[in-house]
Amino acid sequence: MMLLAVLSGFLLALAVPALHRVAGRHIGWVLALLPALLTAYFASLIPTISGGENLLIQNQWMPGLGVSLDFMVDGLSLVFALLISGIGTFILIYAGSYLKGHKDLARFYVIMLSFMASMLGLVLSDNLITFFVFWELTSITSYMLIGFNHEDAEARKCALQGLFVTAGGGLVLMAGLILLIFITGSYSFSEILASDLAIHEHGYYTAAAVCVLIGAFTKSAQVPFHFWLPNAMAAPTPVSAYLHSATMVKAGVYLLARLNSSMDGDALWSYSLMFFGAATMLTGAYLAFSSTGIKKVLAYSTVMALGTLTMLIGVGTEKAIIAFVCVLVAHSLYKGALFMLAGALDHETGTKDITKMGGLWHSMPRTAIITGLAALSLAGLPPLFGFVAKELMFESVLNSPSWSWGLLAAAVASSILVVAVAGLVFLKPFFGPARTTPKQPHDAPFAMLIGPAVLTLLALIFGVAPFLPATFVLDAAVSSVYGSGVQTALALWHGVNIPLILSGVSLLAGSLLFIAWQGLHPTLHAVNTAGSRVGPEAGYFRFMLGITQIASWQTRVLQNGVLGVYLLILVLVTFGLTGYTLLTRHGFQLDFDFSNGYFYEFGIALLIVAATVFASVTRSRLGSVASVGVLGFGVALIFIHFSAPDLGITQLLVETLTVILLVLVLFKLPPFVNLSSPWERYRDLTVAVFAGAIMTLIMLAALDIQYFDSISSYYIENSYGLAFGKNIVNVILVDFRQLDTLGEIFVLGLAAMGVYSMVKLRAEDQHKS
Amino acid sequence: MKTNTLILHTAALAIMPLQLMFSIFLLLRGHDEPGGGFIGGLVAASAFVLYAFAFGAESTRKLLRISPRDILAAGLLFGLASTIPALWSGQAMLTAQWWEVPLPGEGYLKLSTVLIFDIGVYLAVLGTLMTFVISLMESEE
Amino acid sequence: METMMAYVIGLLFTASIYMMLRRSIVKLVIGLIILSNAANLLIFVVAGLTRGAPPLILEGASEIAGTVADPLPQALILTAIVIAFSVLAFAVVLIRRAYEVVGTDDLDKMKDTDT
Amino acid sequence: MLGIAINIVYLMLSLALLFAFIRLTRGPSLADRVVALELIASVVVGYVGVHAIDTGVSSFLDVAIVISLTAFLAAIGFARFLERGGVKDE
Amino acid sequence: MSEIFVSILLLAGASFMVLAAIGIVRLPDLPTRMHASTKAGAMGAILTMAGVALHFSDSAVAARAIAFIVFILLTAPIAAHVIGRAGYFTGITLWSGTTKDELRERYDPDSHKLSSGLENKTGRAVSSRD
Amino acid sequence: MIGLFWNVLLAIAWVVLSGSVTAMNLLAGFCFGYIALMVLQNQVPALKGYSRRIPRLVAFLVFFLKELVKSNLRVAYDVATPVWHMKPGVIAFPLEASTDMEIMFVSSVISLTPGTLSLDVSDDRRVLFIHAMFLQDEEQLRNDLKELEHRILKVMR
Amino acid sequence: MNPELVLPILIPLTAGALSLAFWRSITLQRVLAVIATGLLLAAGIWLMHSTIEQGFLVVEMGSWPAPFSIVLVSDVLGAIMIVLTGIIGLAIAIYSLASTPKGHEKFGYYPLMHLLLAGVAGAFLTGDIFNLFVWFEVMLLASFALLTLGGERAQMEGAIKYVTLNLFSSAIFLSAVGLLYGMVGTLNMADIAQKVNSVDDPGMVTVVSLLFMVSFGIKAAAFPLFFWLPASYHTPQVAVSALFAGLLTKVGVYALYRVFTLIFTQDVGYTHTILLWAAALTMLTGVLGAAAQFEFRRILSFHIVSQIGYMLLGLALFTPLALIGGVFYIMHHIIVKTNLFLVSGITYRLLGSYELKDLGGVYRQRPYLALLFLIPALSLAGIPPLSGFFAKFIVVRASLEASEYVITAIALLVGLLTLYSMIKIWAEVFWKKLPDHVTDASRLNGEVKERNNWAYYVPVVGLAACTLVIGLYGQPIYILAETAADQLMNPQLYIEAVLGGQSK
Ligand code: NA
Ligand code: NA
Repeated sequence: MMLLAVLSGFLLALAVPALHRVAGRHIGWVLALLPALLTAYFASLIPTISGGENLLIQNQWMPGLGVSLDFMVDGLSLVFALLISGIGTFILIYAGSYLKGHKDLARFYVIMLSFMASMLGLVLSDNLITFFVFWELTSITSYMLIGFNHEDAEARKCALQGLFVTAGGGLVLMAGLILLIFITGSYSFSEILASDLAIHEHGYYTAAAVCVLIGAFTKSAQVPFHFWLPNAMAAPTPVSAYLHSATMVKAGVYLLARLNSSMDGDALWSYSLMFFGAATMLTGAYLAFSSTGIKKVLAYSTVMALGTLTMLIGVGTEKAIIAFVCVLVAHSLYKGALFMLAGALDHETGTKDITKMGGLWHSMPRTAIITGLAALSLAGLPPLFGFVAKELMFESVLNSPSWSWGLLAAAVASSILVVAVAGLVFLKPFFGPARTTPKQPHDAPFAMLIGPAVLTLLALIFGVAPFLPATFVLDAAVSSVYGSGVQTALALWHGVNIPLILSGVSLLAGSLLFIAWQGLHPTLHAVNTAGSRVGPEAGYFRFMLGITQIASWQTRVLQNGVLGVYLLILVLVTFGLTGYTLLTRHGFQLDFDFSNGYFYEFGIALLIVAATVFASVTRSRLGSVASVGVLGFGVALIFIHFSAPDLGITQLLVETLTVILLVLVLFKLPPFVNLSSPWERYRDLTVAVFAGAIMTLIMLAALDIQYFDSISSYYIENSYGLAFGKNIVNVILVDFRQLDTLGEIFVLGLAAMGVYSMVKLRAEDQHKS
Repeated sequence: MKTNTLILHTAALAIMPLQLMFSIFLLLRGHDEPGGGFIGGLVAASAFVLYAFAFGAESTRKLLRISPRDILAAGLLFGLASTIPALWSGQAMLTAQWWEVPLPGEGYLKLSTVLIFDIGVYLAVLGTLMTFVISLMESEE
Repeated sequence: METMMAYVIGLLFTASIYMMLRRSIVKLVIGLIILSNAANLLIFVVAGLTRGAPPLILEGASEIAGTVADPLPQALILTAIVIAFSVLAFAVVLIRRAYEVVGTDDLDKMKDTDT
Repeated sequence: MLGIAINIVYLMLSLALLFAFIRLTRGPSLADRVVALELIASVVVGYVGVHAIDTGVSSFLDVAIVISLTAFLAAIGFARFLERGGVKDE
Repeated sequence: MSEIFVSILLLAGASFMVLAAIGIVRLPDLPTRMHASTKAGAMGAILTMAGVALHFSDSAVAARAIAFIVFILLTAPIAAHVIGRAGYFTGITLWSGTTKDELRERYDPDSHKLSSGLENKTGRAVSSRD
Repeated sequence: MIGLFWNVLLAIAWVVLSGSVTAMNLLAGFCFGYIALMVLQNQVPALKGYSRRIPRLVAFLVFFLKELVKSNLRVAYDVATPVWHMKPGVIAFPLEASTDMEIMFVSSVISLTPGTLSLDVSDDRRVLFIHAMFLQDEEQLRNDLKELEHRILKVMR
Repeated sequence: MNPELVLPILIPLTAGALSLAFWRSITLQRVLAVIATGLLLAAGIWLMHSTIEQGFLVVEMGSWPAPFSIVLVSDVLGAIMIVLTGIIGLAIAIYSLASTPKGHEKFGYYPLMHLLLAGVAGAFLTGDIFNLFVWFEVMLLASFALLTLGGERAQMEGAIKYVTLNLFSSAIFLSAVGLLYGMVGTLNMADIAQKVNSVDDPGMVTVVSLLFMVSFGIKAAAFPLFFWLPASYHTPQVAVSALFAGLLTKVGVYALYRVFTLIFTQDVGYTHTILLWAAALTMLTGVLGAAAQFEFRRILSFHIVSQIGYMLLGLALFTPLALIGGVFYIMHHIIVKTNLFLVSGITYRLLGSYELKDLGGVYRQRPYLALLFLIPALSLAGIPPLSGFFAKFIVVRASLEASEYVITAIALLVGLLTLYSMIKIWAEVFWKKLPDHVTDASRLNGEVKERNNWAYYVPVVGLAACTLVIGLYGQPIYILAETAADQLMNPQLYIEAVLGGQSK
């Protein structure tokens, strides 16, 4: 059942092209049935999970590799599963309307459903490797969705950036997970969580932790990898709402939360999380405030929320984990809603630039109301769930075991900024003087409003009655992250305390900032433009450019098209390696004992030497060919002299035929000329002499070594008796080792075919026809 | 310059049969003395090369009657065919099979897959070299 | 004599590599021929040289009396010679076609397919 | 007696090879080189004959026969090259 | 006894080879070098083979030696003729001591016609190869 | 007729070469020779009877060997001595031989003899151009060549 | 007697000879091509079945006893390679029905293809080091001829480099065989292994082993010996490129696997460390080479080099897991790389170019083709759950296990850059709009009916299915790789199987 639940998205994706033909424009509603059903299914698990029980469902996949399709449902994964399927339901409905009539709607749904399934698999996987499989699948589907408008070069570029960062992080994560497997000896999250191994004392811990952190940070857009997320807004709005705010970007945070109770215990873990989390929070808040495109504003505020989540895991107290879960849920609700609303605005007005909107309250009242509520949650104002979450956040930061004041300052600062951002999102477009927009605005259709409405409503209900979600799942989620049972006891009103005062301060300062925004905006824009030249995104581009430059440099140097250089390298490597090995493993030994040769044998050797040298130095091409013929005669004489008549005959015949072939072919070729410079000739000569010297040394060494007698005595003894032949060489060729000869005649045949086609089949002839 | 001479033409006709005969001699005797299919094939090829040099590629084609490519194919198929009897009798590929064919009078003619194989080599070498030479010469013309 | 031949073969390798490194394709072919000769000789020499005792069972005899040269390397070299010849024939025709098609025998001018 | 003669013959043949090779290197015309090559083939035949006697293995004679039947083809090839006006670089 | 004959034959053969080799180095132009080398070379080979035949005194060996001699007698002059002819027609320079050249004057390099100089005389009809 | 001649010759050559004189072997040689000739059947010109030629052949061989040794020595002397005695030149030698085979044999034998080298035959096949090394006495040379030719033709006709 | 061990060589040889005999009848050759490669695949499966059942199959050629005969040996690795040869052969044969130009068919394309397969199969099955050389040459000459078939200028230029560098490799191989024979007096690999490993002072064995390493390294296109590959692989017609891409370099890799697990294990610390750095640099230079390319097949060619690095890494680490990874990688890569080349051929067919700048709009017009590209492309980049992911995962895991952190980092970086390259192709060929300067898109738009269209797609679909199966149903494949690695780690089993009672 669980397996089906996870994979159903993939299966449905396969059916989309057919369904699209049947369902037509209602496709969104039809497809949304699946996530709706899944939501119901996961909801049905709530009683079990909130009872403190974890579900473990096991399926085999590749047991040899330790890969299994095991799923684990605990509080954390259930919260995520509910968010994914729940928000997914509305996104699918919304997209049907938002992309109505789009030529690629079916393709959109294919990828979207695949993404949803991957995301479910990611949060539900118990197996580390399967988890990673789904993790990478979300990166790829995300890539496909960011680049959905693929004929737009900018969209392709942004998609690549997102993929490159997340997949790069993914690879590091893979190493981290493998190390984790080494440390724990287990492939299963549940086993790792259940064991009381002191992971942080293991030698691999640091490496594993760093790898996991990098993986999670890239996925969850933590500083300095945050830059890809705003660019991912090139995707259609439903994608931004779903992947890049509510679900996928939280995968990294999910992983951190998942592993927190096991990985914690070392300063590296918590300090990294706190530091990068806080930095991300602040950076996100500032950038959200200083942007103008409504989707960018929302994207940066997502960055801020992701930073907050990371920071809270890092703080790691019970309160902080409670705050973490609440921020997670609150953010998913309001940000999903706000993105869909932003899409509605864009859809209706034809622009994404908030400076070009104003006074839309009149033409889009329903949109305005929902946006207003969602913005309240964003700003962390009562009575919405965002308020509850923010208060908890302030409180846990205040009580942080370390860095409490620094974190608090960052939290308040970003809180102030986010209030202003909420103003930008809500007040700026809907109030103030009306402006002319590219399209005549009117309220968004029902399908586009139902999702935001429901999500905002949930935020409101959860705000007013926070004990509801808490008892159902949040407690369980907190427990799974914290590692032991926790009762959250959430409430909207805690009386006047420091967090409330801080909220008040934030509201006040944020409002002032919002008012000042108009004036500040040009300055901020200038600052950001200047900053982008040195920021991490600039680093990304420099990295990509660097790779291209190194690549083309390497290609210029190594793959330069000059055969001589290729061969030079080959020769140097061959003889450098073997020479070095000979020197170190055996030793050089020169031997000048020629006493066992006869003078005429030296005569033959001299002939070979002379022919070779002359063939190499002569400027006469045909002289060279004739000299090669002499070389052949010399070699044949060696064969004959040392008891190989068959070889002698063959060598002579082949030599004659080689000369004939050369003469036939040289007919068309130009005479020798010295093409290379003297320097090149000396260089080549040096290398060639080196190669020859090493070969000689190897031979001299090998001549002294005969570990075993040759197997030839068998052939000599049995040639006549068993194989009925007296010419043992021939018997070997046609009987003992006939397969060699069989191969050899096919080599001949191949050469014939090759020559025939080269001579007869000409490119020119083909182009004519 | 003036090409082709009467002397070369006539000599080619006289020498060529000697070469061909000697090539067959080398082929058949190769199992016991220097020679064999490869050397025999090369000598046979020399014979046709001589003819080609004297009379040109076109005439050599006519003399051969079948195309060098077909000689090559025949050689390869002969080589492969020599593997079949062993497979047929359930032995490992390339296991030599010997048959003694009784001749009228006394004596036996020894036939073997080894001989078939050597003939295959002979033909393959001949076919290959003739392909080289004839196609190259034709490309000059 | 093996020692002497080791030097000769070293020289053959030197010459062949030097020729193969030249830019003219004709020299390349000369280098290839020398290279195959070098490799064949190497096998022949390293396996040990035997004077005047070819691995033939003489007429009338049915076995070898005394030592003969090792027949196995001879068989290998024979195969290698044939293969080298085939390859060489191919290479020779290849360079001619390359010269015709590219219009130069300078290898340095044949680098369109890389870069 | 025969042993001495054989050694002398080896020496003479080596000399002949050397001289022939000198002509091959000097040229000046291609035809000169080819003539030298032909002579080297003949010397190899002589060498093979002496070697057959030296070792008592008559099978080496086949080498000589093969040379006699095929070595002249190289000369014919070169001549053909010249006749067809091949590029002269000598 | 036969050893002596064999030795003489071998030495004679080798002498022809050396003679040919000296000739090929010393003589001044292609045709004269060929007079020395081709024929003397072949002669040397023939004598050596005769020695071989004598040495083995075996009918099979003798037969092969004879075959060799026949083959060399057939092929050597052809090679000589072909090279000499090609060398001559591609314009090698003849030795300055060359006294006469009856071919040059009867060869028309444009039409590649080689006349006999006897065309206007009556004679037997030209028989053609059939 | 010529076919049969060559065929028998080839068969004998086969027997001689393979060194085993049996009827089977002769038959085999005949067959292989037949194959070899079959290949050539369109090219070989017809020749007439040959039985008379064996004694003439022997006579010719003796004469030829004598000439061979004589002229070889003459060339050897000139090569070995420092001063050139030679007087080379190209002469036109009118041919008596008329068929292809005759011309080929005549020119080959002339080429084989040191001191003379056949260069080419005129287009009308009536003159053989010979490079001679010793033209001191051209008439004597021409006479010697005539006799050589005559003896060859006697064997062949 | 196991005929299934002989058939993978005999079938393509016979098919090659018959195709040559049927030179004039292209129809007959086409039919024969499909039948023979189909039979080859069937024989491969039969062989795999028997090998798994019996452990090792050994046939002594000519019935002469080993080590005097040439033996054919099949272990699981060999059987795997034969099955892959069959799969690729069949795929290429079918694809060729559509893609091969008429002129090529008339000039021996099919016989050359069969004989290439025969050479490859022979190399995979032989248990004799010199016989390996012979099959290498069969394969090499077939590849020479296929590479030049067509006679285009680029083919000639590429072929000169390919031929020269491979001939150098062959000469080194031959010399190494000679030296080895001089020392141990045998050619049978099992016999060599047994003898070499009983030598007290194996210094010279190591020297010779390096000659083998260099020679096979050239064939395998390892750093810094790979230059011939990117210079030539993109020049012939695409079915040939695909055939080369799938099989040729893998023969070199296989040979390295064979000799450096069976024979040359006397100085692992030295030889395999050299392999390790060669592997790392191969991965890196290959992938960087690809990054600089903007031509479909050139990118793919450089990636062959890069992926060879992963396979070598498996061998170099020389642990059971690493060998599993290496074998897995080989299986995965052969299928995936062939498929990518086949897809490039289809896009070429549609738009007449391999240059990325001249391609575009394929996703819009042919979404299913895009999917067929994505499967192998993402698999190559190691994206789960495709075959390449598991391959990379095992190798990375093995290198981490061996504490080779730098190598691991390189392997991961290369994975990322591979993804970058595949995405580059995807974005340019599939996502990008058809460039304005492309005037003839009639095929892409489906206005022109294509000849034998199905023959283009059947192999691509089939190979993509293989990729999916290896990924999604990987357990049997993993077990195969595990068995193969297990056999490789225990050369004694091989030696006993070949030499029987004679082994010490
Ligand atoms: Na040795
Ligand atoms: Na003369």
